[in-house]
Amino acid sequence: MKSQSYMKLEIPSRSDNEAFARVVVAAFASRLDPTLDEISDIKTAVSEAVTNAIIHAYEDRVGLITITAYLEQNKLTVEIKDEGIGIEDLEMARQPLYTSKPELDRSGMGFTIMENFMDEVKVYSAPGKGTTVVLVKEIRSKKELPSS
Amino acid sequence: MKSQSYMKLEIPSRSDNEAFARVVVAAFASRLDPTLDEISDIKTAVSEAVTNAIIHAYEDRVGLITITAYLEQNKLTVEIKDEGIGIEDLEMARQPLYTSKPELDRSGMGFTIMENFMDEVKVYSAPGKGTTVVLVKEIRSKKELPSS
Amino acid sequence: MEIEKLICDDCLIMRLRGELDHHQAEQVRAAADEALQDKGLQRLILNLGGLSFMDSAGIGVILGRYKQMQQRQGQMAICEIPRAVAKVLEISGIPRVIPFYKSEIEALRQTARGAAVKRRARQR
Amino acid sequence: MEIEKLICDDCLIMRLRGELDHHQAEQVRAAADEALQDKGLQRLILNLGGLSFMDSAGIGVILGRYKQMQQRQGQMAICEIPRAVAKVLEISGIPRVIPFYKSEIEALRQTARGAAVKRRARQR
Ligand SMILES: Nc1ncnc2c1ncn2[C@@H]1O[C@H](COP(=O)(O)OP(=O)(O)O)[C@@H](O)[C@H]1O
Ligand SMILES: Nc1ncnc2c1ncn2[C@@H]1O[C@H](COP(=O)(O)OP(=O)(O)O)[C@@H](O)[C@H]1O
Repeated sequence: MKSQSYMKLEIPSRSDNEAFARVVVAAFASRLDPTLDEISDIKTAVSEAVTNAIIHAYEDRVGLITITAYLEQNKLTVEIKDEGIGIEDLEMARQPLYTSKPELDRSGMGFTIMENFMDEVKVYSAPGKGTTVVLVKEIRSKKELPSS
Repeated sequence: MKSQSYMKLEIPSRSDNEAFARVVVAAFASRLDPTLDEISDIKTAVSEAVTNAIIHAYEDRVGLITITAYLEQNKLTVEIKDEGIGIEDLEMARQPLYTSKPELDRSGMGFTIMENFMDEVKVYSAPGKGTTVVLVKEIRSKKELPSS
Repeated sequence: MEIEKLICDDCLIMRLRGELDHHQAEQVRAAADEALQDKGLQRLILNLGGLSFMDSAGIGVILGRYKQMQQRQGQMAICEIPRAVAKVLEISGIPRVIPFYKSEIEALRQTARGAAVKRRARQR
Repeated sequence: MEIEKLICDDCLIMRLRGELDHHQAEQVRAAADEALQDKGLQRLILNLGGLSFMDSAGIGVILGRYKQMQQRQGQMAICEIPRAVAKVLEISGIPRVIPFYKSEIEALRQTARGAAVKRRARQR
């Protein structure tokens, strides 16, 4: 076990799991006593990565998505892993507005939102093998906020 | 994948995971649109099984608890698995008021509550290897309730 | 879990708020132990009105406190039972040993009467 | 996701309630497509006041509807933006192409004015 505060969740890549995945990660993160804005940021970033696994990684089939989260002091790390098609050109994929599926009303803003809402975003991908997105955020626990 | 609506959660056997585990299962079950009473029953039964893994299966060490849940039509199945000390005498363990830890203010009512709150409770255990508790409940979806 | 303690004459009132599971049970036990160091306390009322969840760990805590009060020949009562908690209490058999009341006031009044009866019994 | 549709003169108002993600986006798109079959509708106002969550799927839906309205040389506006949604909208760049208003009434009034300007421009 990586850490004492740790969880691993496996779900099929169905779109009705988008809401479930973000609720689980938010419930897990809640033990750091985050603010509502921090919870909202985390939910949004997780939703982006999980949605990408559903629509890009597995396209028309249903595959497995593995979400691992752990806490170290006040730092939350969330890993979203798929075993789907992978990403050929990571640099292009991460560019704002780039999308390989404009026909689906995708905006190409997923990675940009992850980067804006989390402190760190790492993407590991191997074409044909799958993609892992690692999201990191420091939680400024409410208890630690200045009481001003 | 056993079923389209499926999830697997792994957590360490720490007592602050009791609340997390029941929230996750409740969130998963919510797609069947259960009543508040049904959600409360499910949370309570899951809490009993997870607590048992924490205090009985692993006693003073921290081990892994695996929770699997799936839906088939309106039937929810939740499996809570540990790799702890196991149960020698299952019949005795399931008796109301029996507890091996009376010194901890345990009431011996865990299995009795699981049986009362769920439609079916199966327990598989091998001493030294671990225990799996299977909880089954049919959800009378609110949509299906008579409007009387 | 939030625990509010009030003392009224010889009665300790504990108001519990939140989810009472095994993880939180220790806190309730510790809070009761601390307050009950005052041996003059002869009555314990648990107000469960703020609980949104309780499992068998709650039964254990309640029965543990009941034994403590019995040892000092005191009394115990429970009040303001929320719907989410009622079913667990019922299955536990607790209603057969500890009286339930709707309100704190009623629990206070009824246990005071019980205390008077006990005192008179002892004086005879 | 709940979608309420209102039509007021040549304006379609859609009030969205719930969480707007990829799973729910399809519903919004379908509801808009259905209503916009009426080619007389020249204005679309999205009221986001009921949203508790929105991710980039919401951006996709909004920009998709914006293109639809542009094709018919109509107008689009957004109103009642909740805090949880504001940050996503800001990053998206949408504020640079679609006007935001505090209330539905204001959005109606301002787009009506815009429509009048467009009509006059066409008449010249
Ligand atoms: N898990 C993934 N597997 C395969 N391709 C991905 C994955 N995540 C992202 N991509 C690729 O990166 C592109 C950009 O992603 P993103 O910024 O989230 O925008 P969008 O999802 O709107 O297309 C996607 O269009 C897709 O081609
Ligand atoms: N996962 C488990 N691993 C090992 N022993 C268990 C497990 N679950 C239950 N038991 C045994 O069964 C007994 C009865 O369990 P239960 O009815 O839940 O009551 P309690 O938890 O209050 O003791 C426990 O005291 C313990 O000895």
